[in-house]
Amino acid sequence: GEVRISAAASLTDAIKEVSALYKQSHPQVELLVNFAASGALAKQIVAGAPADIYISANPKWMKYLQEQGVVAEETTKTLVYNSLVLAGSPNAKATALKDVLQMRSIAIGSPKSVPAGKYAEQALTAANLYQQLQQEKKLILAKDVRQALLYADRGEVAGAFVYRTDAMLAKQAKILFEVPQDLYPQVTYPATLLKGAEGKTDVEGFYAFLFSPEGQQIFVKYGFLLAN
Amino acid sequence: MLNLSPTDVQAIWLSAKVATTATLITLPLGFAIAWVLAFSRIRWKPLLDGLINLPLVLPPVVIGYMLLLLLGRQGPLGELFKTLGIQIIFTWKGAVIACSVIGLPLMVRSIRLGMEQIDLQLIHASRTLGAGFFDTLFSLVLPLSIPSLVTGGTLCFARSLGEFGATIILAGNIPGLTQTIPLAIYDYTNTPGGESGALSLCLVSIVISYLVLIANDVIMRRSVYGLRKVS
Amino acid sequence: MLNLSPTDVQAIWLSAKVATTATLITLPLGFAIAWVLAFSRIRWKPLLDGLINLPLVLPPVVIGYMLLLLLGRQGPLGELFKTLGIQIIFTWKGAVIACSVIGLPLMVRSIRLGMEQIDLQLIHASRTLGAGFFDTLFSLVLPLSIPSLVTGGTLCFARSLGEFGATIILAGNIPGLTQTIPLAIYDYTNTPGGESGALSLCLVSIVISYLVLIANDVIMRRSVYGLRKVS
Amino acid sequence: MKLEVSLTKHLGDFSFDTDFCVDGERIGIFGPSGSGKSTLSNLLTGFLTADRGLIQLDRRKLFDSDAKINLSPDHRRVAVVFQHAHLFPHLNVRKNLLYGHKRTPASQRQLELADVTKALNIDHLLKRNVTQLSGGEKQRVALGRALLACPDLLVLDEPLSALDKQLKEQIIPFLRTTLRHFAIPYLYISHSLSEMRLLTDQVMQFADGRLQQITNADTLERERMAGNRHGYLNHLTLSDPHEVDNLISYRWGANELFLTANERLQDGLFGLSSKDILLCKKHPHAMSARNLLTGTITGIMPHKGAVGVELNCNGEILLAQVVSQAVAELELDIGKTVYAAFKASAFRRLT
Amino acid sequence: MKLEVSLTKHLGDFSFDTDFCVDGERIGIFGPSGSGKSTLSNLLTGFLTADRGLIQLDRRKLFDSDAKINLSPDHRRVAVVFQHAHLFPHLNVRKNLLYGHKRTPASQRQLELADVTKALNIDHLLKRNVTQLSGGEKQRVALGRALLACPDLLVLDEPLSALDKQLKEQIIPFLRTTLRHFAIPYLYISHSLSEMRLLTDQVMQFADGRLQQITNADTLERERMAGNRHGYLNHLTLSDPHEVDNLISYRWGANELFLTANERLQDGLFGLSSKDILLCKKHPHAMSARNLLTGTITGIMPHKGAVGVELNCNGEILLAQVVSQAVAELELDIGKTVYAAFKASAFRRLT
Ligand SMILES: Nc1ncnc2c1ncn2[C@@H]1O[C@H](COP(=O)(O)OP(=O)(O)OP(=O)(O)O)[C@@H](O)[C@H]1O
Ligand SMILES: Nc1ncnc2c1ncn2[C@@H]1O[C@H](COP(=O)(O)OP(=O)(O)OP(=O)(O)O)[C@@H](O)[C@H]1O
Ligand code: MOO
Ligand SMILES: [Mg+2]
Ligand SMILES: [Mg+2]
Repeated sequence: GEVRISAAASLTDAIKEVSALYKQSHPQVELLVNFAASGALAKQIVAGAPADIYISANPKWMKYLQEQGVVAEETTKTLVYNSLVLAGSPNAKATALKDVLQMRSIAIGSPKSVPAGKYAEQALTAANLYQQLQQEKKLILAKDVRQALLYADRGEVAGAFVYRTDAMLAKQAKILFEVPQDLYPQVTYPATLLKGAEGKTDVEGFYAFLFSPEGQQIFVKYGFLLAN
Repeated sequence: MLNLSPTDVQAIWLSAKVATTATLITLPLGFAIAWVLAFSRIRWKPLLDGLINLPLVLPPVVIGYMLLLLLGRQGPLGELFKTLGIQIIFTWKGAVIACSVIGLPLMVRSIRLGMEQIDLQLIHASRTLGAGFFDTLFSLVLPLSIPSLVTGGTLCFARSLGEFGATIILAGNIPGLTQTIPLAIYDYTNTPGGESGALSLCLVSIVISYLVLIANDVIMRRSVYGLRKVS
Repeated sequence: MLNLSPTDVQAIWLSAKVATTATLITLPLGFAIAWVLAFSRIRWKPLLDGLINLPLVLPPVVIGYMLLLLLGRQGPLGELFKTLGIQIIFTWKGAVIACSVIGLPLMVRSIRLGMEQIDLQLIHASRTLGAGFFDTLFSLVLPLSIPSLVTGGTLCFARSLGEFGATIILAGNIPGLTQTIPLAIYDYTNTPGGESGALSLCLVSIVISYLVLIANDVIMRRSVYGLRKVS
Repeated sequence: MKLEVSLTKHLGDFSFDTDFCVDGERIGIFGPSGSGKSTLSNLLTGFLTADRGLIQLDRRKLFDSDAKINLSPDHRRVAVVFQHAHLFPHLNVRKNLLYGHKRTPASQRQLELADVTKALNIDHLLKRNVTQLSGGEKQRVALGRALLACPDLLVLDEPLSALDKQLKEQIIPFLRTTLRHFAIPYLYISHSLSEMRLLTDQVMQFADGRLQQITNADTLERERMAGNRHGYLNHLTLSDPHEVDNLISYRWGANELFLTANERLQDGLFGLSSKDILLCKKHPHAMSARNLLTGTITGIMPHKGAVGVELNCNGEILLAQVVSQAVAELELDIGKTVYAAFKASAFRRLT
Repeated sequence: MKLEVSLTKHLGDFSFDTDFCVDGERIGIFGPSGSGKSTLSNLLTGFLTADRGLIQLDRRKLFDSDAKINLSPDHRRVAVVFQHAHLFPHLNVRKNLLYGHKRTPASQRQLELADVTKALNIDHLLKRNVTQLSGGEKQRVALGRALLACPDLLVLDEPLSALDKQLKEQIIPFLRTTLRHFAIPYLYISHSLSEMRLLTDQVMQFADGRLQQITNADTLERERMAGNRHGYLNHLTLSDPHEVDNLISYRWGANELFLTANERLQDGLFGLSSKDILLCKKHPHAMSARNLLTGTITGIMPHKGAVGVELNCNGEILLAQVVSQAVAELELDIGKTVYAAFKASAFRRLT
């Protein structure tokens, strides 16, 4: 039968590969994957868009769906983790968080709407750097992580706070350093079955495969961290 | 040079289908609305005019959300469609609706610009010859509006080919099912080394729209009834 | 009912400024291009026509990306501007450029539709009276094109108010600096519970565009030179 | 046809306020520019709605503000031919002609396409695009289009005023015979008295939105004789043509007249200007004028500088026009006999 | 003005191939529809570019395919007045008039606005919107606009053909005097011989894109005398008017003529149709015709059914027209004396 997955856009490649792998062993299952921003996916689901599995890039939208009562809560669990890094030109000398003060400009996701931006804001605030960066007008806000990365990759900014998984996609930019995990909440990707999907064998089969070692390995390949 | 995966090819067909359907839907609708705006004397004309323009003024994503609310499970139209057994969200029909709504203001404004140049005496003549209101509309105003319908159709088709924001919300981004060219391009830009795929799809878009432009010019040349007589 | 934060107010002013500037830039540009497409006999006309239509056909994000490649630090035009000391990316000028490029095809097509109805004999008359090429363009073709310039301007302004995809890439989304209404709305919609802020900004957009529509109608009525004489 | 109109309409500064009842098939509306002729036409067809009043055509009420009756233009069965033909540019001639016809219930269709195209001599144009027609052809097609809708009333609003003189002269006889032939009652709006004389029996004279008088075109033209460059145009119905040498001989009542031979051999109505008639007191013997009639003076009518002399020539009436000195010099007086001379080339065929 | 043209131009099926050199200020272009008159006009103004050839206006080369000279329309100093006025709809009358004037170097401005508006009698229209003008007013403004550009050559491409007869007759004298007055050389394109006779000295006759002959309008009209409904129009220059009773007496060379009094007391050119002249063998005594001249026959010219009789009346030439029977009956022959009678009302003022 059909399995409908709504997944955050940052999982595009990993999920595509997992699906392809799963299809080899389960050719009768049709996997329909819908990639968009986590918030857009959540609103679609609330509006009645057909979906069996929802994977969000942050817990905020998962919580929203739970409040709306469309989630089979007992199936909700963390699929993978991610971490925040600073990506920039390979020649840049930045090795620690405080070095950003020396950089020309820094791109982050808009903290209001982009989770990665929010985490970056939290980390920089914790390190007492955020205010200064803002005063010096060095922060460039992007609509999503990919855009922040694009700026760093094209050299429009000296560095961008992005997820590790995104940074691995860059052509020119390299990961300069990882942001210490104690400065910001862990980046989690919660997954869940939606109400009405429980009990469908094909859905549960694929959901389980996501958490299987074979599945998890693919996520690792794309830079995600495992929920040990 | 073209580097198209099977889902890309599906996206191309889907985009062509969606843009064509959206154009075919908005043509009669745009014609009717333009007619009201150009000729009728109803009082709430400015209101209608403003309403039609909304999808142009608001960001496409917002239009997408509005449509989602309207057509969703709890939306007034959503319930209607559900009782009819029609599924809109996450189907290509959703993409058609999104593109139609976004393309409508362009359609209406073009048709209206043309319609406002039709000689009122021709309409008078038609009425005195026994043609009723709707009869005149279809047998006279419609054929004389062909040049502006073509312009409107071209604009709407082209805009539909490029529409992203409203489509992704209403139809979703499901490869092979609702993924149109712009959504596929979006996916490529989220993939390492996706540039060549994105570029190929852009080229296909350009070629399709170019064909439409040529058709536009051909129809245009045939249907401007002696408006421009070269000395 | 309106629920506007200080950055929202800044976004509103910025949007108005960007849309106005973009319209003022595309008016002469669109006029010139429409003129070439309507009257000249250059060979690469279809090519130009296709090129102008690109921003309509391709997803705005792609256009934004292309503009970034062109105007960015490493882009050919970017370097030029840098030597001139002009910063485009991440400033409101970037938003203006994005909106201008996106609005241009709408502008050109409207103006052209109007221009193609100008009687060639009028142009002949003007030339024989000693008016040169450009003189005729400005003293005759321009004033006779006013209705279509107004239509084109309205479309371009409205589209600029709603433009999101290209603007956000070229100008960034910096509150108080480059955040236009659509970008502010985007921020709101990506926050659970941001609906009321988004709604307020939508309403403001609608009001602004409505004022422009009314201005459109007023100018229109004054400048259709006896084309429609009511019996 | 009986048409009863009693209407008030304000248009900006202009006020139209008229009350009449006419009974006839060929009615003229005459008046200066801006006198409200087209306003009347628009009120009749329904493109203007009067402020107050009534329009009744035979037994049908088209408009009645008291009874809140206001038929829409397509239900009035009043067709119009405008100054400019206003043909539908997207249809060919044939389709233009049939536009109204197709929309007329079969029971009311009194004419068929072939009748009309034959009468209007537009058979050969049927497949043409309307942009390829000359002005006169266009106007003929517009007339045919209106006729084929078989209206109860046809309004002709200066249908010829955009045509040049030559075309007008070609088309008027045409109009006259076709309109007669098809027996559709009409209102003919025009500035031109000569058109009126050929095409109408009664004339309503308008000025400033008000009806001045109901009269006929002949009377109006006599009154204007002196001012008219061509004088008063006698209308002569001539018959039994046959060639005599290079000329054509026609019967005019009991008289024989000679016309130059660049004429069809056909009965018809001919014009002879009062200014082209020379009066002689005595028989003038050898003279180049081919026509010499003896007439008894039945009327002497001074009009400004000129004097109209009405003659009875063997029972037919002829109006000649001379300068006032000539009246004295020729001792013209009622009851006297004079010789009226006019050239074979002085005639103009009107139909 | 000397105009040398030698051009070849292919337009679809039509080929224009002409070679001429004319010297004069008032030149007519005459020919049937489709003969290439407007094509010539467009080649002269520069809206069509010839395939090959040369245009030389006085000492300026406007076009020379060999020397690769092709002046743009705004540098040719050739202005046009079209059939439809083509006034600029967004400008008022005054601004329309000044459009070309403003663009003419001060050194070449031979006329000022006031001269032209006075001559064309459009002073009172200056502030009008052009949509508020009548057809004749429009055409006068178009003419004024072209004159004020002070061109080296003015091309009038059927400037009157869209006007009705009455307006034409009003405007032609106007055109004649203004064009004379301003001394701007012109090419007058028309189908109408009577316009040609009044407005041109030489006429180039075109057919099928080729020049047939260079002649003059008078000769052409004589040739067409019989076919023309009004016959041949004698042009009489009359002077020294004074009132006599109700008539006006004019001098025509050594003769005195009487005209009806609805005329201005002013010298001018008058038309008298050959058909309005009656010839009598003997003196006809009391007769209503006010003019009776004695003439010697100097020519007898048969044209189809009619015969032209040229008379010398005290040194002035008059062409009468009679039917062929009359020639025999009146025994007309060269050298004989006859009486020519015509009415005081037979005259038409041309200027
Ligand atoms: N919509 C209008 N608003 C104001 N005045 C109007 C309107 N329509 C017509 N008029 C005026 O009404 C008067 C009568 O116009 P109408 O067209 O009936 O005249 P007409 O007799 O047909 O003249 P013509 O012979 O020139 O066609 C004119 O003075 C005109 O200016
Ligand atoms: N662009 C063109 N392509 C092909 N044929 C053309 C073109 N322009 C004109 N012609 C043809 O050239 C011929 C001459 O046209 P032109 O306008 O010079 O005639 P004209 O003498 O001015 O006639 P009229 O008296 O009707 O104005 C016509 O047969 C016309 O159809
Ligand atoms: O402006 Mo959009 O939301 O990228 O179609
Ligand atoms: Mg009228
Ligand atoms: Mg011509």
